[in-house]
Order: sequence, then C-alpha cells, then structure tokens
Amino acid sequence: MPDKPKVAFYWCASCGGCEEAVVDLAEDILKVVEAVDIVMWPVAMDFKKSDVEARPDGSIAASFINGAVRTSEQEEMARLLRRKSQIVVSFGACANLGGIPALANQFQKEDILKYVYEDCPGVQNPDKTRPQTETRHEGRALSLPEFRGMVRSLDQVIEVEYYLPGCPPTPKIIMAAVVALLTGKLPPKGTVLSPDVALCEECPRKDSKPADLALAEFKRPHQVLIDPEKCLLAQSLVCMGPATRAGCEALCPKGNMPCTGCFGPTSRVKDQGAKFVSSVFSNIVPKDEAGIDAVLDGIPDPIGTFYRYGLSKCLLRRKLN
Amino acid sequence: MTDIKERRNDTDGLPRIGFYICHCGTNIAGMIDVAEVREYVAALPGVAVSRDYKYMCSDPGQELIGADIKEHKLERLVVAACSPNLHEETFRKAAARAGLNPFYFQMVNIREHVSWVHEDKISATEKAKDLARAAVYRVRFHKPLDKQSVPVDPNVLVVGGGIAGIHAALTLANAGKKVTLVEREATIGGHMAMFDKTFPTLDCAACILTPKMSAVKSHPNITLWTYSEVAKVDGYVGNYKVTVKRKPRYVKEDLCVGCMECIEACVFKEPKFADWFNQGLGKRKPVYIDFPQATPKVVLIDPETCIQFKTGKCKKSCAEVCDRKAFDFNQKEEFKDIRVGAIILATGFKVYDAKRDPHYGYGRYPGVYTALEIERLVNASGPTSGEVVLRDGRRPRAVGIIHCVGSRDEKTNKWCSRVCCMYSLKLAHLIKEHSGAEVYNFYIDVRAPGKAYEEFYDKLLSEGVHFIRGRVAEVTDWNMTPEEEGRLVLRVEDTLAGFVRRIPVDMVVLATGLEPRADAQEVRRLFNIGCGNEGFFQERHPKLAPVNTFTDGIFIAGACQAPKDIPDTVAQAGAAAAEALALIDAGHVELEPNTAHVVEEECCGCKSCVPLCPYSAITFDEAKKKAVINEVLCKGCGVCVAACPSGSIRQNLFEDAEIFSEIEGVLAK
Amino acid sequence: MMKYLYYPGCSLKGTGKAYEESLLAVFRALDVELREIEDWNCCGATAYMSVEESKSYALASRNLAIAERENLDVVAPCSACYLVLNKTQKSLQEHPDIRRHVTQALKAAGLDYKGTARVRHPLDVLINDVGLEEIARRIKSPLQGRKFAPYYGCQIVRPYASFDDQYNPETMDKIIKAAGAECVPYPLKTHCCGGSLTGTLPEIGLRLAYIIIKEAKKRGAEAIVTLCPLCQFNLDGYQGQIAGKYERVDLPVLYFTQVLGLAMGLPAGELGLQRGIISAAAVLAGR
Amino acid sequence: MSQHQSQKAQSAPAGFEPRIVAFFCNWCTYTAADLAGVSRLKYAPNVRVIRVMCSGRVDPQFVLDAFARGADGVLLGGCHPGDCHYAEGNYKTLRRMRMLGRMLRDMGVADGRFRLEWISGAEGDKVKAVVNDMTAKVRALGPLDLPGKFREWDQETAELERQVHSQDPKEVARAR
Repeated sequence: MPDKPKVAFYWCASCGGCEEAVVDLAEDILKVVEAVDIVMWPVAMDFKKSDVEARPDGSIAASFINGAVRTSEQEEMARLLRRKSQIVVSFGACANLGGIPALANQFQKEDILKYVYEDCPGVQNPDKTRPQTETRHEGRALSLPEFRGMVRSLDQVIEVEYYLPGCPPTPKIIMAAVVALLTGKLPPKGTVLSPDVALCEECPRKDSKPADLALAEFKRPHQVLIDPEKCLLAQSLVCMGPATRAGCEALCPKGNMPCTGCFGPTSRVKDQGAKFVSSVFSNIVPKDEAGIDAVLDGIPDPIGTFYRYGLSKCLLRRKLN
Repeated sequence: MTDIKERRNDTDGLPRIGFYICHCGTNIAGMIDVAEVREYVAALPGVAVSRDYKYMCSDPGQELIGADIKEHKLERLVVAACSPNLHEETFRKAAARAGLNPFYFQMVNIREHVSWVHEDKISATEKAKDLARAAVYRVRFHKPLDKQSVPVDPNVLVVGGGIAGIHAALTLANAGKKVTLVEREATIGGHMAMFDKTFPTLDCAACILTPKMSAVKSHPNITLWTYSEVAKVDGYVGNYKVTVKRKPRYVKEDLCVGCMECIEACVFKEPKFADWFNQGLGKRKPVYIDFPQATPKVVLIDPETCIQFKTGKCKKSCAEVCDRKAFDFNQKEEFKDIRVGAIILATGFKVYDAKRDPHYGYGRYPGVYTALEIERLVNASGPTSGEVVLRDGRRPRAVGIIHCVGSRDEKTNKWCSRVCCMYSLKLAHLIKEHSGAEVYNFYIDVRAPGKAYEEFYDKLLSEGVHFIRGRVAEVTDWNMTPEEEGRLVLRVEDTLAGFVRRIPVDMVVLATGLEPRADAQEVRRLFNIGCGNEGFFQERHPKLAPVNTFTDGIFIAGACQAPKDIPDTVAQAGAAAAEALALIDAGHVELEPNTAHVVEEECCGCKSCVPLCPYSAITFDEAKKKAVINEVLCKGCGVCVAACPSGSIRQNLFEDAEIFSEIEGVLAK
Repeated sequence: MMKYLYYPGCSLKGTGKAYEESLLAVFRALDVELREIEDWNCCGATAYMSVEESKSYALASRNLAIAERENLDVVAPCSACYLVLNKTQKSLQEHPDIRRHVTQALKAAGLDYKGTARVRHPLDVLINDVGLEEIARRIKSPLQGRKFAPYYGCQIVRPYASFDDQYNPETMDKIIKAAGAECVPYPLKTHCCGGSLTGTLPEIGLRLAYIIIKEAKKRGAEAIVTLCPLCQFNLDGYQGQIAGKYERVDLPVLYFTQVLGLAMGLPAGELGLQRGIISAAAVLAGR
Repeated sequence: MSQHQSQKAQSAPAGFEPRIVAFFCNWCTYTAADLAGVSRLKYAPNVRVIRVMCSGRVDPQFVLDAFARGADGVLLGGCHPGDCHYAEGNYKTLRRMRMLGRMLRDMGVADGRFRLEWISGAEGDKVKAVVNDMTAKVRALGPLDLPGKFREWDQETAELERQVHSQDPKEVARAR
C-alpha cells in the first residue's frame, strides 16, 4: 500500500479560528485523517520543527498555513514548510491578506513596542525593559524571535500555490479544497479556492438592493436597528459584499451583520479597499466638497473599515511613516 | 533605424511591436533627441522595429509603417508624434490598410505634451522615452476591435423657430429630409420678427422673413410644432428619441383658420394685457395672436387672463363666434415622441435685462427704453404704428442711445454682443427719420466689421447723428439748467473732448446686449452639449467645427452659440443643415469602440454600476440578475468600469490591464 | 434680547454725537443691546489708508481682534469705519502677506486675529435682524406728511454693497417710510457730498454739497436724512458758505436714527436734535 | 516657517526631480494640455500624462498603483463641475477621490502628492500653472520612492531566506 500523502498544518500570526475551522469539518475530518498522514499540526499533535526538518524537501504533499507573518519564527517555519512541501495553501484571511494583525501596519514597530511595553494602561515597567532576541541567563542563552517591522501576508514571504479565503474559511470550501487536492483536480497555480464573483451573488438580501443607492450618510451597525431582510448598504451600513469574493454564502449578512470583506477581492481587483471606495462613493448624494465631506465623516476609520483584513495587500502595503 | 527582430522568439514571445518616432520637421526633433528615443525603444521587450522619420503623417511615413507591418509581421504599432486628437485616426487607418487591426495601435503625444512645452532637451528626451515606454507596455494588451456601424435615421429635429431654425429647417426640407421644427412660443419668427428694419441695408425685416415663415408652414417636409418644448432626449448620433411637450393653446390648431373674429368677439372690449411681442408697449386680449403674420396663424388663449379659466363663468363669446368650432377649453398638454438622426439647436438668445444697470434708470424713468422696445415703436405694425413718441405721447426732441449696456462690462457681461453698434446706428437713423429728433450715440468704440457696415456708419455721420465717445455714468432727472428742466440728463465723460458733459434728452435708448437664454444650462444638459464660461453653447472647435458640438449628431446655429447678426446666423444655420445632411446621407455612423461591457459570469448583480450611467446604458436583467450594458447607448466614459467593485466591467481600449501596464511603463526605469 | 458690539469710531464721539445719542436711544428702545468695544482705537479711516496701508490694516484689525473675543457681530455706524473694517477683513482674507504682517503686529499686543467677527451697519441690523415689522410695531407717533430726501453717500455702497443695492440703495428709504414719512424721489442718493474737498478744494466741495441740498429742497424735502457722520457734517456745516456763494438753502440734515427715534416717540433731547447747525425746529414743529 | 522649509529641503536629495503621473480626461484637461502645447506655454517636464476618456474612469487603484510603482505625485484632471462631457462623471470622481484623499493621508502620503484639478479645454494656462505648482511642491516634499521602500522593508526577511534555503537536509538528518 502506497504511503498516504503527507499533510502539514501550521499557524502564524492568527487567532486560532482557522484551526477551529479545520475541527469544524466535524465528521468529515475523519475522512481527511483517513486519507492523509498529518506530519505537523502544532495545535493538535506533537511534532517538532526538527521532525519537519528531517523530512526530504518536497516530501509533504500539502501544507496548510494560516496566519499573517509578523515574526522571524513565523517566517522561518513558513520557509521551512515551503521547502518541504509540493503545495502550500495559504489558509484564511490573515495568511492571504494580512488579516486583522495587518491593521498594525498603520503603526511603526517602535510605536507598537513602546505602547505595549511602556504606555499601555496597566503596564508597570519603570525600567522600560523590552524583550530581547538574545538573553543570557545563568550561563544559558535564551532566544526570542525577532518582531518584524510590518505584518506580511504569507505570499509576501514565500511562494504559495493556492489560497483558501475567509476569517475563517468555511468547512465547505475547506472540504472542497481537500477533495480537489486528493483527487488531483487542481486549478491553475495562484487560484483562490472560492467562486470568483462578488458576495452579492449569494446574498439573500440581494433582491432588496435598490438600483440607485444614493447614500446621504453612513452609519455603523450599533447606530441602527438593522432590518434583517433589506440590503445592508441600503440601510447606510458599510457592507463590503460587492467588493468581496463569494464563497461564505453570506454568513454575516445572514447573521444580520454587514460583510467586512474577509474573503478578499475577486481576481480582477488588486486593491479591495480602493475598489470598494470607487464603487460606493461614486454614487453618494452630495456634489459639493463640504457635503461630500459630511458624508465621509460617517466613516471615522476608513483604513480600518476598507482594509479590515487586507492592509498587507493594499497597494501601498503599510502606513509610510 | 535599428535592430530589426525577425521572428517572434526574438521578441521573447511577446507580440511584435513596431515603434515610429516623428521629427515633425523640427517641431519635435528640435527639442527631443529622436535617435536616442529610437535606440532606447528598440531595446525594450517586444519591440521588433524602431524607426524615426521626418513626417510620420505624410504618405511616405504611412507607407513606411504599412511596409513594415507586412514585411516584419508587426502585431502592434506605436507612433510617437503629435496629439492623438490630430492623427490617431490617420495611423489607425495606415495600420488597417496594411492588414493590422487599427486598434492594435497606441499613439504617444510628444509634441503638444513634450517638445512644445519644454525647454530642456535632456529632460524632454527622458520624458519622451517614458511616454514611449508606457505605450510599448500598454499596446501589448490591446485587443482587436471593430467599429460598430449603425444606421442613421434620416429625419431631423430643429429646435428654435427664429431665423436660424427657419433657415436650417427649410434647407433640410428642400434637400428632401423630413424636419420637425419645435418652437417654444406660439409663433415662429423669433427676435427677427420683432425688428423693423435690418442693418445696413435697411430692408424691412418682415418683408424678408415672413415669406420664409410661410414657406415653413406650407412645406410638405416640415412638421411645425409651435408652443412646444423638447422635454427629453435619449439615444445617440443617428438615432435620437425625442419627447416633445405640446402646450395647450385651447384652440385646435387644425381647425383654426386665423380669421381672428374670436378676438373681436372676446368679452373684453379693449385689449388690456401687456403683450409679449410688443415688449409690453402694446396690449392684447386673453384670446390673441402675437402679430398679424404669426405662423401658424392660429389664435391661443392665455389662461392667466381669460375669465373662463379664472372664474369658469364667461359666456365664451369667442367660442360662440367660431364657426369652425376650434375652441377646446379642456385641451391638455401632450407629449409626442419622435425619432431623428440629427438635431440642430437654434435656441437663440436673451436680451440683457436693463434693470441690472440701475444707474441707467430703466424701469424708473418712463423715458428710458430698451432697443427692442424701440424696434417695436418704429415698426409700422407696432403699438404706435411707427410713431416715435414717449409713453405720454410727446414726441422726443432729443434721444440718447447708450451703447454696450450689458456688454463689455466687467460687472455684468464681458463679451461684445456684436450687433448693438450696428442696430444702434440703424435705430439712430430710424428715430431721426421718424421723429426728426437730435440723436446722440454714446459709445466705447463703434464696431462695424461687416459688408457695407462701415459705410453705413459713415452715412449716419453725414446724417448729423451725434457720436460721443464715453461710457455714460448715469441717466438722471436732477437738473442744473432751465434747458434740463423736466428732461432726462445723461452724465458722461466725453473722452474725445476731455471733459464731463451733461446731455439733456427726452428719450434714452439702452443698446442692451445679447445673453445666453435663461435656461441654456438646462437645455445643454438635456442635449448633453457644453456651454462656454459665459453660457453660450460650446462649439466643437472655434474655427474648424463651429456648428458641431462635442456630442455627435447635435449641431448648433445662431445666437445660442454666440451673439451674431442675421447674415452670420443664416450662414451658420446653412452650415448646420449641411453638417446634418452629411451625417444623414452617409446612411450610417461608425461608433467608437471604446464602449464598456459587463462580463456576465463575473457579475454578481450588485447594481452598483446601474445608477452611474448618465445615458441609462446599463440596465439590470431581472431574470439573470446581472447588469447589462447596451453598447450602442454607451458613450465610453468608463465611470462604471472604475466603479465595478468586483472588476467585472471592461472598457475597450481602456481595460484595467491596459491602464495598469501604462502606469507601469511610464514609471519603469 | 439681541446683542451687538458697538464700534463708535471718532466721529460718533465728536461731530457725530447726535448720531450716537439717537442710535443708542433707538436701539435701547428696540431692546437691542449695543455694548461698546473696550479700548477701541481709530479705524485708520481713509486718510491713513492712503498714506500707509499696512499700518492702517494693523490698526483696524486690532479693533476686530478685540471684538472677536466675544462671539458677537460688530455694529459700526460711521460709514468710514464700516468701510475700513470691512475692507480690512476682506484684505486679510485674500492676501496672506497682509495677514502675516498684521498677525505679527497684533502678536506684539498679545492679540490674535481670526476673522470671525462680522462688521454690520445699523441699517443692516434694523432691516435684517430687527425687521421692518417689528419696527412698525414700535412706531408711536408716525411722521405723517413729512417729506425727506434719503441720502446715503458713497462709502456704504462703494466698493462693497453688502446689504443694499449699489446704485439705488433703499434700506434707509424703508426706515423712513416705516416712520410714517415720505421719501422724495431722489436720484442723488449716492452722489458725492463733497467729502474732504470742502476743506481742500472748497470750490468743488461746496458745489457738490450745494447740488445735493438744492435738489433735495427742490423736490420738496423738509430735511435730508443721512447715515454718515461725515456727510451730515459736510451738508449741515457748510450751508453758511453755500449761502454766500450760491443761495440760501437752510435745509436740516438729520440722521435716520433721529427720524426713527422721533417716530418711536422718543424725546427730541435724547435724540440730539438740538445739535444740528441748521435747526431742526421746522421738522419738530407740531409735534 | 523657514526652519520647516529647510527641513523639507534637507529631506530632498540635491537634484531630485519628482515624477508625477497624471490622468487627464480626453475632453477637457487633455485638450487643455494640447492647447498649452499649441500655445507654446513652457512648464516643468515632470508630469507624464495618461489619457482617459473621463476622469471618472480613474480607479483609485490607479492612483495607488502609480505611487507603488514609483510616482512621487499623482495628478487628476477633469472637466469643471457641471461641464463634464459625460454629464456627471467628474462628480463621481470628486466623491471617490475625496475619500481616497483621506485614506492617503491616513496612510502617510503627504497631502500635496495627490491632487485633483478641474481644467477646461480652454485653460491651457491652468495646465501650466498646476503642473508647475505641483512639481515645485512635490519637489519640496522630496522623493516618495515606494519601490525603494518596499525593497528596504523586505531586507529584514532576506537574511532568513538565505539561512533556511542553505540548510542541507542530509545534515539535518544526521544531526538527529
């Protein structure tokens, strides 16, 4: 009996939700486990880095790596798995786009460290001690990974074959990806494994979207009693659905919350935030600068709103200074 | 020339590009090192041929391109020369003649945008290289396109029934085209119908105009809709759909024969209401006709003054006396749709409101008149039967004509209205002739640039009309001498004599200028054409396309484009008619292929694009739940393309890939 | 209660005392508070402006900077002050270099100019804030049958005409009519009163003043009503010399606030009516 | 003020000439630039014009992409409000670009680097004025050089890349 394909899971800068998503496969996970040999899965199984290092290059059929890349350790593991794997699947919004961690790209590394180790309320650090990458203690050397200057998506560090979008990816698209991998029915390299069309396609509220939105204001979800049937944009809420790839079956709109864009853009769009702005703001009501500005004031944090998951993939990549 | 690459693998599998840089004599070569650009581009990926030539647009230049396309199997063409607005079409055709799709072409503007505007050869050459590189990067992504050919509807709409509209309509109708002439007022004739004589020949305006008016009425090819306005315009060149609103006259146009017995029979025994046509100097009844030669000669009722409309309790003697039973007090406004291939706008001008210059006392002193009022006063069929008398019946001993009221004035209108000098001379002559009064012209300078115009000015000088060069400070009634008592005084600096004068007169005529119509902005939006800063309709090119607009198939004629006199107006109307004929007789138009289209399988049906299209070219297919662009209606602005949040709309010639590669190219170093 | 800051300028404390008295009395009676700006200084007026423009701006803007501390409109009754203060604001807004210069100058005095205060004329306030209806309600003894020539002078409409027509202003006509009097048709409303020419080139100055007065009289006016302390002084003060050179005219020249005050039933003494050189007795007769 | 300026001047290397990418609408601003040429007006050679039919075709992505590829400034030119050849395209531009302007500010792109101007086909002189003014201002701001920044940022990962790739698997196995 030939060896079962080897599969690795790894997490970088992530919340763990992607790991949950794998577990959420429920009974299906058993089918997966049956079909493959898992050779790395820090969250669930006891393998060491050295175990992976010991494997021949390219001997792992597929590595599923979630999370953004912030530290040298994450970089190192990503590179190692890349070396050992035939296919790397970038798993989830953080790996694909930088995700929530990438919002930190609005700040300089020094500002972040200063805040976390000095200025943050509740921090007691009169000596202004900072973690060091190398510490000697009682004659022994301890090392910590390097905190990088910015958060990167996985493909900004290593080459990636496929992307599974979502925060986290839904069991359905994970299973579809696994099946495709196992059966070898693989799309071209670089494909995002989810329909290449925007979310409105699958949104149950689609029919209630008026042809002419003509928004005169924007509101945040806590400011409105959200109508559970009606298009969320039509309720003056920023719903990123039109600029976001489908595949989640409109989970958030179904849960009465606007889409925040975790599936990223379609393949035709380079910059999800810019494209959304181009779309929705073209058609707001005012024509004069003061009137336009008043509408824009309804969105106090444009970067955090339009690049909630995608700041690493913004064409500018990060705040410049 | 350098570096001809013979096979596609010489160009790394990229489409084979031919690059040509034009010297344009020394226009380009004097500021840009064309040889350096040629060498630089030759080394760019994909470039198979790179040449320079003295005049690319010349026949040998075009033949050079054609020969290269065939011989070196070029798949793309880039020409660096002048503005694409000049020669893009030339090179597209050159490509097509050699068998290359004309849209596999990109033009680089290194003359208007580089050599003519820069002074440093090194940086100009660098800029030319950057722009050339951008075109080379871009052209790889070009796709073969076809121009769509659509048939042209042979009918024409003429808007405005003044002399411009009348002349254009007759010209087209005489050429066998069906014309609909829409006029807002109850009669055609426009301002010209109000004039008494025309300068400089002094022939009677009515005598030369009314035959043309009746020709319009009787012409089998002309449908005349007066008391009507265009309400809506859809469509595109060759295929416009126009909705016309026909206002109710309360008299059936096809039944009324214009006997005017109803006017006689009206319960108002005397005319009581200020009439528009006589500038309020005359009176009319609620049932009226603008003037005896009104065309069509059909009466109408003004519901604002008619007792039947105001109280519902009139004995309606007008209707009783009508044996044609033409009266219909329940008439409603009607909307009619017509289809036309071309539209001529001849909507005319508005006379400057003299009240905007309060120091001239119009509206305050009864002795102050506008020029148009005087036209009616000197007219034999006007309110005084041609007598030049003041409102109180007195005959003026002296008359002052103030030029440039609402023209050449920083505070009101900066432009010269072009006709006021000449009509002031004409009115001076007529007033003197009709009343024997002393006539003073107060002018900035007399502008008489037309055939026999200066001679007319000379004639007036010899007739003893006074000319005082100076801008009148005020018209007032405070006086200092017994001679001034009870009269109007014009205070003016006589800039030739060099002192301030007070000239007492009995009548003041304000030579009011010409302005855009009050609704010019709405009208231009209705027809999607432009207005200049002053508000007159914008021609496509001030010299080479004076009756065309930026919207194909819509032409302009007469004073709606700028102030002009009758001869120029008629000439322009003829030109507009000829342009419309050229369009119609071609039978079809080719539409630029830069339209947008929705890729159906990529569209999520979010409708974001639908409201953005000003031409309603985007509709939502409710069955498929997808947006659809009617490429015939699409004018190719690309707003929807930029706005499609999932990138599912493409614009020919301006695809994302093409523009991104141009950005990349212009910045790659 | 409506509140305004009051910038009197030099005239209203001197030759134009009657203007101040009547203005304050009328506004008080209309329940409009006028609070005099603390420590105000010369507006710079036209004279300074023509000698040394930048210092003149600094001078005027000091008043504005002080006024800005309170969030109130500034009422400037004197036409010269009104014009200079408005001109200063406009210039500071449009010319950054002047603004810079002024900011520097004010800084030395611990002041800062922001450009927030609006400079208003009392006519503007009466017509647009108080309103003619309210004024009509306050009229106790209308000046029935009285005829006046409304005379505005130049500075209130030139070069800016912010609340009235430039060629044919009418706000004061409306006040006079509200007071129950009649306005004679008067085409010289904004003609020159002679201004400072009465002092420098008396021949021209006197002639201009004479024309204004003579025409008013000819049209049946019992008095000229004006709003400018300089015009009032010129027209009122030189009638003796006019009599010597042309003819006796003897026409009282009143402030519109005096006329309005009379109609509102305020005592003549409170309105400074005794202060005119040409007696207003004829106007007061029968009251 | 002068201190501020000298700081700016220090940040700009000597001889720095900004590269500005412009998107001009065909009907107004591009025509105006043609007119400037025909009129032989002289202006700074720092702007590279990309022609679009309407300023409304300009996707905010184009602006970001131009910066990302090395533009020091991006200029947008369209018809004056109310004069758009396509009726209202320029209003759509104005709305989306005002939002983009806020985002650029938040991302640390200095205000003067992105500019939207209404220039009619008759305003060749305005093309000259705007190009000269923007060139001077961007020159004072110094280079943006995002491609250089991207390279600089990625240097921190380069060392590790070499390390991981140099690991010989056989040696790794032996070590175990």
